[in-house]
This record gives sequence, structure tokens and C-alpha cells, in this order.
Amino acid sequence: MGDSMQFLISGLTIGSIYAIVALGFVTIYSVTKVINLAQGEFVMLGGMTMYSLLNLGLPYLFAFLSTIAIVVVIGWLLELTIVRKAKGADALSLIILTIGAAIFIRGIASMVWGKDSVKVASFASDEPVSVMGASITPQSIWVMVFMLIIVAGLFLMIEKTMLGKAFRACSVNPMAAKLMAISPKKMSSFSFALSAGLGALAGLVIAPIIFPAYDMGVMLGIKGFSATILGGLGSAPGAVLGGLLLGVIESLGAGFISSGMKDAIAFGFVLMILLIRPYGLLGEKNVGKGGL
Amino acid sequence: MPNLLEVKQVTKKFGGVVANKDITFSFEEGNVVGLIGPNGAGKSTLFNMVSSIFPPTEGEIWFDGKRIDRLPSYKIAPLGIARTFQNLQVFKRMTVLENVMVGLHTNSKSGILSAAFKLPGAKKEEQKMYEQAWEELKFVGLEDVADVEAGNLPLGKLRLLELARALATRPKLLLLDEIAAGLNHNETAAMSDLILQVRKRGVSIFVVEHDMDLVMRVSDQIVVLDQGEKIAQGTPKEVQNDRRVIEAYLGTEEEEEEVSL
Amino acid sequence: MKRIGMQQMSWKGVAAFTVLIIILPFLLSTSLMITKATFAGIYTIVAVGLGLLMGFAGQISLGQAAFYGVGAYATAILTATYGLSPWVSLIIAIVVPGLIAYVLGHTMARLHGYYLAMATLAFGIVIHVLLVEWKGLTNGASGFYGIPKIELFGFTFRQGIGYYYLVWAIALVIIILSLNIIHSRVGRALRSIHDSEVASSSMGVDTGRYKMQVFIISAMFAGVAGWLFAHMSYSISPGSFGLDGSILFLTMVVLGGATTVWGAVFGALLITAISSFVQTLGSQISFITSDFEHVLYGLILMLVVIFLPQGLIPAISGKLKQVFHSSAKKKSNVSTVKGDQSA
Amino acid sequence: ACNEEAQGDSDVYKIGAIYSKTGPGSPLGEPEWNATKLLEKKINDEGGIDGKKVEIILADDESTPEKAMEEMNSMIHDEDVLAVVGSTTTGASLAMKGIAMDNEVPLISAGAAVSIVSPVEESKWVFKTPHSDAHAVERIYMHLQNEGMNKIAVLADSNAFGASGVEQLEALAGDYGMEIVIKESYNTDDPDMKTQLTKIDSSDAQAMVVWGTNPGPAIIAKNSKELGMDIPYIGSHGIAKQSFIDLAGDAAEGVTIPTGKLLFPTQIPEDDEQYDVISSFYDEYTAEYDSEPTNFGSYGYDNLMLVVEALKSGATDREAIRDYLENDVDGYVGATGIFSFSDKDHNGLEADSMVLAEVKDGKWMLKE
Amino acid sequence: MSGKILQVEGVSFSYGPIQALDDVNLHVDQGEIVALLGANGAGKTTMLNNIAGLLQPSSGKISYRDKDITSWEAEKIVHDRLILVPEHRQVFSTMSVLDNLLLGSYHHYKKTGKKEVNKEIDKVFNLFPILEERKEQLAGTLSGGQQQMLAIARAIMAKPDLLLLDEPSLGLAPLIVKEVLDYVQQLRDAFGVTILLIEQNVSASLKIADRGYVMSHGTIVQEGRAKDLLHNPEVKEIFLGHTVS
Ligand SMILES: Nc1ncnc2c1ncn2[C@@H]1O[C@H](COP(=O)(O)OP(=O)(O)OP(=O)(O)O)[C@@H](O)[C@H]1O
Ligand SMILES: Nc1ncnc2c1ncn2[C@@H]1O[C@H](COP(=O)(O)OP(=O)(O)OP(=O)(O)O)[C@@H](O)[C@H]1O
Ligand SMILES: [Mg+2]
Ligand SMILES: [Mg+2]
Repeated sequence: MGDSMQFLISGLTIGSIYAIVALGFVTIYSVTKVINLAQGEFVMLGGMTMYSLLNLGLPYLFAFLSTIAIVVVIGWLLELTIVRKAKGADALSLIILTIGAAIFIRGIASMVWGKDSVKVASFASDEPVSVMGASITPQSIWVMVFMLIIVAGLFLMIEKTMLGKAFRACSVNPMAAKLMAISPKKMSSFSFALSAGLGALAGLVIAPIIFPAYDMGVMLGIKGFSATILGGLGSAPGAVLGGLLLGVIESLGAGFISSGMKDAIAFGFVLMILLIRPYGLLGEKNVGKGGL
Repeated sequence: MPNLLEVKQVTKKFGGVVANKDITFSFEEGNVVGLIGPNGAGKSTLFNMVSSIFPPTEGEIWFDGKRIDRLPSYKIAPLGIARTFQNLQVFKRMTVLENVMVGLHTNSKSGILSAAFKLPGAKKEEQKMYEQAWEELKFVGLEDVADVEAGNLPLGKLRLLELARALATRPKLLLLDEIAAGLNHNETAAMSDLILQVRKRGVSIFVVEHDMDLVMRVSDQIVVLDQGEKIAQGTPKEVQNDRRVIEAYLGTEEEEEEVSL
Repeated sequence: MKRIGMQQMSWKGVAAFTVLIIILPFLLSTSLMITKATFAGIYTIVAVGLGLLMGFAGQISLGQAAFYGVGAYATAILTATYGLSPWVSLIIAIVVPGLIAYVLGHTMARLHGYYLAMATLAFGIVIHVLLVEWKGLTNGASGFYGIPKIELFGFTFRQGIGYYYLVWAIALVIIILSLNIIHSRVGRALRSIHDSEVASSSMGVDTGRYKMQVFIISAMFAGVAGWLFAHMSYSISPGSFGLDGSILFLTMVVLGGATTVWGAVFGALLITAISSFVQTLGSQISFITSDFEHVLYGLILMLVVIFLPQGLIPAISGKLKQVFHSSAKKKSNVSTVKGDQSA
Repeated sequence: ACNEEAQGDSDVYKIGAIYSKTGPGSPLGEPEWNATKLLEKKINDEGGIDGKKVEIILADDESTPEKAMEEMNSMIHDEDVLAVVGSTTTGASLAMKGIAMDNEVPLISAGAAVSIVSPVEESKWVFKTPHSDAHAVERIYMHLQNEGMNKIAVLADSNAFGASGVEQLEALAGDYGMEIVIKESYNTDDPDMKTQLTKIDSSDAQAMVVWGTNPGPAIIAKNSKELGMDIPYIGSHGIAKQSFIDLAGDAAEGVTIPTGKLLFPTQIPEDDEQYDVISSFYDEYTAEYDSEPTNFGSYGYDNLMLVVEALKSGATDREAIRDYLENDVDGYVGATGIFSFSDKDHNGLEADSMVLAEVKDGKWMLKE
Repeated sequence: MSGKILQVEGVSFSYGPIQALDDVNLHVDQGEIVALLGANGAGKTTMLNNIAGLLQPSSGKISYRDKDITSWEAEKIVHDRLILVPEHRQVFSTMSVLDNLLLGSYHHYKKTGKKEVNKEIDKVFNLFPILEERKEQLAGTLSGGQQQMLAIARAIMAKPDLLLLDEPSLGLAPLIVKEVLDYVQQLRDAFGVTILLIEQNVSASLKIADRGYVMSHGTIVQEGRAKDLLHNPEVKEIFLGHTVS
């Protein structure tokens, strides 16, 4: 019993990490129909930048905020200088574009920060608290808190505000959107900046848990992407659900079956879900085809 | 003479919306039947069910003595039903000729392997399809744009292309959904002529159309829908003088006169 | 015979390409380049299959490396562990991925777009894990060593020119088969699915069936490539068949242009060229460290998408198309005029 | 066996070096790469080998066997080198092994797995310098015996490095009367290992052996502390560097590993045969690159040095170099350990080339 | 104010090799209804898209209210209340009818305020009751005609001064066609909206129009007061199939 509780808790910890990354994917997708495979790199930049700023001796909160600011700018620049230039490229080419961006960013990072993992201090204490006999670190709780705040925010913005409608309008029919005075270009830069910010935020909260390194974005990217799809493309709550499920299944699989097979189990599960729900857990039927 | 198409108590619901309500009618081979009604009356929905894009919620559809509702849509063409689409569905990145050759799909059989290894059979068939496709193009008068990518054709020609493609399947029954939408008076007139020629080829035709000139000119029978229900059926004359039809759809005679002048 | 208005296979193109393949080794002289060119050939085979799947069936797969791996391990195990002849195991290296694709295809029939991508990705990961964990059979992460060489009439194919020609000969066959397919009734059906699925099914095209067939074929091609890879390398390890691989193949197809077979071919060559180019820069210019090479590679990848958004081959053939169009435009004008007067 | 003769009279000795400078293997490969560059410079500054300079062709295999194959072919046919050292990972090394055997070129690998040089009959041209995991495992098992423990848990990275560790742990368990009561694995960049640890915690293992390279083992240390686990943590030589302690913080306290002596040159006694080699290499390395050489640095160092030794001894063609390595390397003092190759053993290290280290007050301390 | 609200001078445009517009000149006066006629492929849609900023002319000048808008992006032009109802409806198919209408008001939503906008919405609901019934339905699942109504309604939500209509009656039932065209007239009479419209239904459109232009192969071939055009033999010849007697 105690064990399975612990499995669940670590599953949720891992899951929230995936979820918080997945939310970045949702943001860009819901505007541009692009799956930004450089999303994981934003997360990495968040963690590594924080590390450097703290090493410069900046106060924690200040470093925290400047990190977000810096990464937001990077995301915004990425859209402005690269993505936007690829006019007439279909969704797939744009995915390749983001792969290129990811390799590029990762390469730079490996030159700036080297290849060793680094350590970033936690927000508060490292003293684990025990929940029904299972131990969980305060930082993991932070991750979940941030994750919930972000998803709530995103959900409200996309579903309830005019801006959100404009977001979706751009992805459904950019041409018509222009005729509504919505600038797909502006929306696209905005979404990249926003999701870069979310990525950075993710990097910041998880940095103390995993030891960040230049290549952490790869794994997080894949898991985040999977969570996004599992939850149903374009749905923020879906992404969270997907992330948590993925994490929990992984952990339970490792716990009760075999840690070696845990990825096979987790992704086998993803396969199964997709067969039952071809549009993800909370996905809209006609959204997924995006550009393909 | 047996009925070619029989629609028996067909109802289609989309969530709350009842697109078709308990519709029943039938007609015999060799007829041109018009389907008219206000926007949202359920015409396209009915068409989509006859061509098995989706199944009815209730009721049955019989074609040529076979029950066809609930068949996967690709099994409809071989039975002899072909259609055109209200919002055009041409294969944009293929040439006009190739579009029509896809229409010939069911009248040919060479599979992926015989294609891969270029077996003689496949080669012969290819040649035959090519020639048949040309005939259809000539029939609708698109031969001079045979090699143009369909995506670059103006609307008028796209409509003709959809017709040619549908005819290529050698249908017994041809479903035309607003084939003249967006065509001007001349082009519409030309289209009516074409439809009558098709009929001469012994093909029965089922048309949805808002252009009364065309419908009245080509149809032997007209079915009228309103809000999902069949409100009238009969010859053009009968229908044109049916009070309910005039209220629901046509508007009073002299207005109608003016509009299409 | 030339048929107006129909895409047809140009034997000229194939012939030209064949010549290129034959003389290439003499241009590339160095053993480094020959080896790269050999890999390029192997990747081409996978890419062509994936190209058919993406450009013609409009499906996307992020699991192609798994089929590639299954092919490789199948032949490795059968030849090294059970002493079969590579030629016998070739059959199995083709059939097994095909069967897997068949099963997978049926289960995934309802998936589209990114969801299909995800499903195939998941499949790829599952296979990868199996390759790592099924130690008894695959020897796990450390890798499988001691795969015998291919022999033909007493000639043994070792890495080098010999193997280069073997690979490209097979690649050529694959290319020709693919060209035949897309320029056939089936090919048209596939392209039509891509443009409007609803229309093509109401023309009687059994869209599901054809997607399935192409999926199987692409898996089989990948299997062939795996077979070639296994017998080229003395050892194989799961790392070669992970997501990176699948993404590499995807990149090749997209950059080459998925809408033609040649797109996949030149995509594979393009990627190889880029990485060799970057590498040579690295060896020439001192400040381009091997880390910096990755930066360059990423940069070039982005530039290619920016300047060839539709892919390499479409961009090239675009020029010709323009001429072709303008003549078409004249024609259509003439006819519109006719249309106006008629009736 | 193509034209070595041509080599003989050129004015430099060409040696190929292929390491994983980038990619997942880079934490291992980078020190090897650096050590090689360092050494080339040193040798040539000291006037080369009886007048002739050595030219090292350095290539990065990006941790992939494909690249390794390309480079290996290039080394042999384009560069026409006398011998090749590398590569870092087992996969790449095996891929290169086949080519070396085909072309009869001596190859000294830095890969961990025993299969690189065994069976020796089929590895005529291939040698390796790293402590094979067998040695590391023997060290660990000896230690556990002294501690009177015989039930162990294994938690290993799912990559090649972890895999070959597990192989040896299982292979040798019998000889030392060890019982592996539970075996778990993780992926290099997993964010949280509590699940595996929980299972281990509730097993009756008396000690936990963790096999991997950073950051995994550091996360494990951290997690096990969070879980309040108290069974001893025994690591692999893969984490023999300060950065492990920096990451894991006080969770690292008490962690014990087998390692080459290079980890703490200052702590080994002056009279140790390796003392000079190690301390000079350590100083030069840290001076050149502000990072530790780690065990992997020493592999890079020894790989190249062995070839150089051969050349010094006048073995200047591929055949001769191989023969020298197999027959004449006897008690050669390297940075990794003391090598004695033979036609029975192409690794040539004894388990005692490794020592045990334990973390005390945030430092690696030589044990016993 | 009266006088030219829109002026198009010597505009040319081509899709790659295909020259769709060739030195087109036309103007629309404040408060006018102008019909743009022509066979399929004549270039009408291209012309409207150039005016609305979806396409940029390769040469020539377009001025709106004496501002040179030739190079403006569509999203900018909309702010000056030049609104296009594009060909083929272009509704946001995966969004609800209501969202589609709300988006119509996007450019003035903040200024106008939620309340006012809702009033606007009620207005268009009065015009097209079916849309109110279906406010939650996804626009893509509306019938062809319903989508056309939505497209027009959406444009009205944008409070146009100059409204460009590309075949508004496409796919509408005869009665609705009449209603729509009548409403177009109302828009002008009641709200002073200036209108430039493309119609295949020549006679009907010329009935409500003040002036008309006839395009063929990318150039204006006829121009004049609606009545004159309606009885102009050539126009009859081209569009109404009446042969000149
Ligand atoms: N998927 C759907 N979900 C909900 N309602 C739908 C769906 N498809 C159609 N409808 C509704 O069903 C009714 C009939 O639609 P249909 O397209 O058949 O009308 P129609 O007669 O073709 O009209 P038009 O002449 O304008 O094309 C309409 O009210 C439409 O809104
Ligand atoms: N996207 C495009 N690419 C290439 N050519 C095009 C494109 N759109 C239109 N054309 C061509 O430009 C010419 C003018 O097209 P346009 O749509 O403006 O005519 P139109 O008068 O609106 O015709 P319709 O009455 O059918 O709408 C036509 O010959 C058409 O084939
Ligand atoms: Mg309809
Ligand atoms: Mg138009």
C-alpha cells in the first residue's frame, strides 16, 4: 500500500513535469497549427539561464523573472527571424524547421554551458513532506501548483477571451482572420513568445528536481509532445490530463511490472488510448488533422 | 418497371437538429428528378446519405433492388451511383485528365503489385482508361485544359470537371448537388443542355439546385423539402403551382419571374 | 508513348540518375564519402517508402526507424545466431516488418495527422525498448556483434565501393517500383485521397485499403534497408533505430518534397550532403568545433525550409511548371471566350 | 592490410582517434578527446618520437556507430593511419572492431563492454584500456564481502554503459556469493527515480549498486535521501568526478565507488607506481581544461600512450604495432592502471588497478 | 460626405504566370451600390481581394477615402471599415456561429463594449433567424446557404462603411436571394453603407445597383449606369444569352 502510494506520487511528480511542458505545445499549436519541437529547448533555456543568473549572484526572484524575460525574447525572436520567414511552408516543413531550431539552440547551449548537468536551488526547503506514507518534495508540489495555475490561465484565455477566439480563428482560417482585423503574424509571434515563457517557467520549476543540462530538452520535448497529443491537440486541460496519465502509467508500470519496460508500457498505453479515442482524450474531432 | 432509387422513411438527426424527417419517395430508371427546398431544408444531407457519406438515423435507402444505407461510401460507386459536390471537391494537385481517370477507378482493377512491376495487363488497362478519360473530357468540353492542374481552373470549368469525373464512373444514377451554383446565366443554360445530353446516355439524374430555370427545364419529377420534411412531389408544373412550395421556397410567381428574368 | 495531361515515368530521369550513381564513387574518391554515400543509399530506401506514405497516402509515420530496426535485427539474429544465409533472411527481413505494419495499420486505420504521428512514434518507442530489453535475442543495449557479410557468386560485399553499388542497385529497383506505383491507377487513387478523401471514396476508391497497402510497402522498404545496414555493419545496436532515426527519415522526405518519389531520394542525398559539408567545414576551419558543427547543421536545416518551403524537387520543377502554366492559361482563356458566346 | 610501407618513410606517424565528443556519450567522450589533444601537443613539443612528429587525426562519432564506421573507414583508407584509438561507447567500438579486423588495423578502444576484446581469438587486432566493468564489479563485491553483505539491489541506466555493468554484476555474483535480489533500470534523463527506489527499499537488499553516468546517479542519491533510505549506495566508476558530489549535495555523503586512482592524485601514496604518471597527467589536464580528467580522461591518455610506446620501440607498421601491444606491453604503467596484454587478454588490467572511493564532507576520499 | 470613397487606378495582378488583372480602373462613390459583373475567371474575385488587401497589386494604385491603401495588409484596412465578404464564405468552420459573429466585431470590440456588440448580434439574428437557432452549432456543419448567411452577418458585425460582397447570393434559395439583395439595399439606404458587389445573378444585382462594371479577362470592358447596362445589348448577349435582334 505505502509503496503504491509512493508510485502514484512520483508518477504525479513526473506527470506534472510532462504536463507543464505540454502546455507550451498547446499554446503554439492553437494559433499556428505548428507542433514546435523546439519547445523542450525553451524549457532547457529556462533551467540553464536560471543557473547562470544565480551563479552571477542575482537574488532568486530577480533571476527568476529575468530568466522568463530572456527566454520570452528568444522565443519571440525565433518566430520573427525564422518561422515567419518560411512563408508557404506547410505544417510538416514547419515542424522540420522547429527541429532545426532545436538542434541549433541545443548546439549553442552545449557551447555556452558545456555538457555537464548543473544544480539549481529549490524555491524553498528540500525537506520532503510525507503524504499518506509517501514522500514528496516541496518542489514537486510547486510544479503541480504552477501547472494548475498555467492551465487555468490558458484555458480561460483560449476558451473565454476574445484574444483566445482570435487565436483559434488564426488556426482555423488565417485568410478569414485577416478579414476580421486579426493579424496571424502578430498572433503567431505572440504565441511563440508566450509558449517560450511557459517553457521557461517549466524549466524554472523543474530545474531543482532534475539537474538541468544542455540536452534535457530532447526527452522533455518528446514526453511533452506525447502528453499534448494524448490529451487531444489544442486542449490545455487535455495536455495536463495527458501529462499526468503518462507520468502515472510510467511510474506504476515501473513499480508493478518492470522499470526496464516502463516506456514500452507508457507508450503502449498511449497507443491504446488513441485507438479508443482517435482524437485524444479531450480533443475536438476536426482539429487534429492540422495541416497534414 | 422497378424503382431505381427508393428512400423509405429516412430520418437524419445531428444532435438536436433534425436534418431529414421521415422522408419517403422513389423514382424509376431514366428519370431526371429535381430536389429543391430552402437553405437548410436537408437536401445535401439526403444526398450524403444516398451516396453513403454518412448513414441515416432511421429508415432505409434502396438502389436498384439493393439496400445501400450503411454501406461504406467507396462501395457505392461500383453499384452505379456517382455524385458531384456543392462545395467543390476536385483533386486540386492533379491534372484535369487525371481527375477524370480517378473516376474510372471502379471500371479497372490492376492492383498495387501489378502496377509496381508494370505487368502487361496493367499497361493495356492504363491505355484504355486514358482513352475513356479523353472521351468524357470531350463530352463536357474540357479537352483543351486536359493537362492543367485542376487547382488553377476557374469555377465554371471546375463544375464541368466534377461532372466529367462523375460520368467516368459509368453511373446508373448521377447526383448533382448545386451543379450550377456560381455559374452565370449562359453557363447555367449550357449546363442544362449538358444534363439533358447525359440523360440521353440513359443515366438517371438526381439534382439539387436553387436555379429554377435549370431545375424546371431538366426535371421530369421534383421533390420539395422544407425543414427536413418532404412537402411536395410532382411534375415541374404541379410543383410550381403548389401553394406550400411557393410560400416556403419559390416566392410568388412574378417575383420569381423578375429574379431570373 | 506520351500521354497528354498525365504524369508519366520518365525513363530519361531514371537513366540519368543511374549514370550519376555509377560515376559518383569516382567523383567522391575518399572512403569517407563512399561510406556516407552508402548510408545515403540505405536511407534513400527508407525515405522513398516514407515518401509514398506521406506524399501519396497523406499519412505520416514517426516509427519508420522501428521497421528499419526490425529488418536489421531479424536478419542479424537469423544469420548470426541461426546461421541462415543472408539471402534467405532477406525475405524475412521484408516480410516481418510488412506483417507488423499490417497489424498496426488495421489498428491505426482511424487515426489521422498528428494523432497518427503520435501512434507511430509510440510504436517506435515500444520496439526500441524491446530491442534494449530482449537481451537474450538482441544482446540489449551493448549491441549485437558478428553479423556475416553478404556473398554473391563467391564475391563478398565488404564496406566500400562493392557495398555502395549493392545498396544503390537495390535502391534503384525500389525507386523504379515506386515510380511505377505512383504513375498507375493505384498511384492516382492515392494522390486523390491526399486531395479530397471524401471525393475519392465516392469515386469508388477504397481509401482505407490503399493507405494500408502503402503503409505495408513502406515498412517492407524499411526492412530491406535494415537488412542492408545490418550486413554492412559488423554490429548493430538499438541506438540506430530510435526516434532520432525516424525523425531523420521524416526530415529527408520533407526537405526533398513529399509529392514526388525523387523528392525522397534527393532529400536523403541533401541531408547527407549538408552533414558532410558541415563536417568538412569543421575539419577545414579551426574555430568550427564539433559542437559548433551541430549549430551549423541546425542553421542550415532552418535555411533550407525557409528557402525551399515546398521541398527541393518541387522548387526545382517549379520553373518548368511556370512555363507549362502560362500556356495552360492561354488555352483556358480561349475556351472561356468560347463559353461566353456559346448558347 | 593495404600499404603500410608507404607510411613507413613519411615524416610523421599518423594515428587515428575517434571519440564521442558530442551526443549522449559526450560526458565520457569529451575527457578522452581532450586528453588525446593534450597528449599530442605534449609529445610533439617534446620533439616527437625520435625526431618524427605524431599526427593525431581526431574525429567525433557523435556517439553513433554510423559516424564511427564512416570515420573508421576514412582513418584507414583516406588517412592511412598506423593505428586507431577509440571509440567511447560500446556500440561504436564494436562497429569499428569489425572494420579493424577486416583491414588488419590495430584498434585500442575506450569502450566498457568486455565483448569488445573477447573472445580474444576473434579480437586479434583489438585492445582496450578501460577497467572492464568486470574489474569494477570485482572491487565492489570484494568490498561487500568485507562488509559482510551478500544481498544486493541493482539500479542501472538502460543505456550501453549500464547494460554492460549489469552483465558483469550478474556474471560475477556467483563467484563472490552475491545474490541480486532486485534489478531495476532507468533512462539517462528520467526526472525522478523514486519508484524504482521504493521497490528496492522494500526488498531485503543490504546494499544498492547504481550503474550509470550523471545526472541519473545524482538524482538517485537525492531521491533515496528524500525517501529516507539507509542502505549503502554503491556507484560505478562512471560517476567518479567532483560534479557528482556538486549535484547530489549532502545526499552524496557515504556513496562508495570503484575508480581509477586518477580521481584523487593527491591522495595516492608517493610510492605508488602510478603516482608520477597520474599526478603529472592530472595537473597538465586541469591546467589546459578547467575540468577534471576523470577515469575517461585516463583511457584517452593510455590508449594513445600505448600506441606511442609501440612506435618508440620501433614498431612502425600496423602489424608490428599489434604484435608489440600483444607481446611487449607488460607491466606498462598507465594512468588507468598497469597493463600487461597477452594473447589471452587484450584488456590487461587487474582488478587492483581500481581502488574504492567514498564521499566524505563533499570530497572523494580514497577508502581503506 | 460624398464623392469617391474608393478609387482603383491601373491595377494589375498576376498569380505567378497567370495575369488575372490587367490595368483595371474603377471607382465607387460614397453611398453607391456598384455591381462588378463578368464571366467565370474574369478576375472579379481577384479585384476584390486586391482592394481588401488579401493580395497586393503588382502595379497601380488603390485609394480609399483619399488614403493610398495599395500596400496595406488586410488586417489594417479592416480598421477603416472596409469589409470584404470573401468568395466561398470562409467561415471559421470549427468555431460556433456565435464565435464567428463575435470575431466579426473583433476590430471594434473593445471600443464598442460587450453590451453594444450583443445588441448588434441581435440585429443580425433578426435578419437571419436561423443563425440564432444555431448559435452554438459549428459553422462548418451549417448548410451551404446558412454558411453564406453567416458570412454576410459576420461582415455586418464589423460595421462596414464600404462593403465588398463576392457573390453573396451563391447557393441561396430564390426567396433568400431576394431578401439578401433587399437587405443590401437597406444597408445602403438605412445605414449609408457603400457597397461593391459581385453577382452572377446579373439582372437581380443590376436592379439594386446604381452603376455597374463588366470585366472580361482581367480588364473592364463595359461601364455605366445599371439601367443602361441592363438594357445594353452586349451585356445581354454575354450574360443573359439574349441574342441582339
Ligand atoms: N454535422 C451537422 N451537425 C449539425 N447540424 C447539421 C450538420 N450537418 C447539417 N446540419 C443541419 O442540417 C440541416 C440540413 O443541412 P443541408 O446541408 O442538408 O441543407 P441543404 O438543403 O443542403 O441547404 P443548402 O441549400 O443551403 O445547401 C441544416 O440546418 C444544417 O445546419
Ligand atoms: N490561386 C490562384 N492561382 C492561380 N490562378 C488563379 C488563382 N485564383 C484565380 N486564378 C485565375 O485567375 C483568373 C481570375 O480568377 P477570379 O477568381 O478572380 O475570377 P472570377 O471573376 O472571380 O471568377 P468566378 O466568377 O468563377 O469567381 C482565373 O483565370 C483563375 O483561373
Ligand atoms: Mg446543400
Ligand atoms: Mg470569384
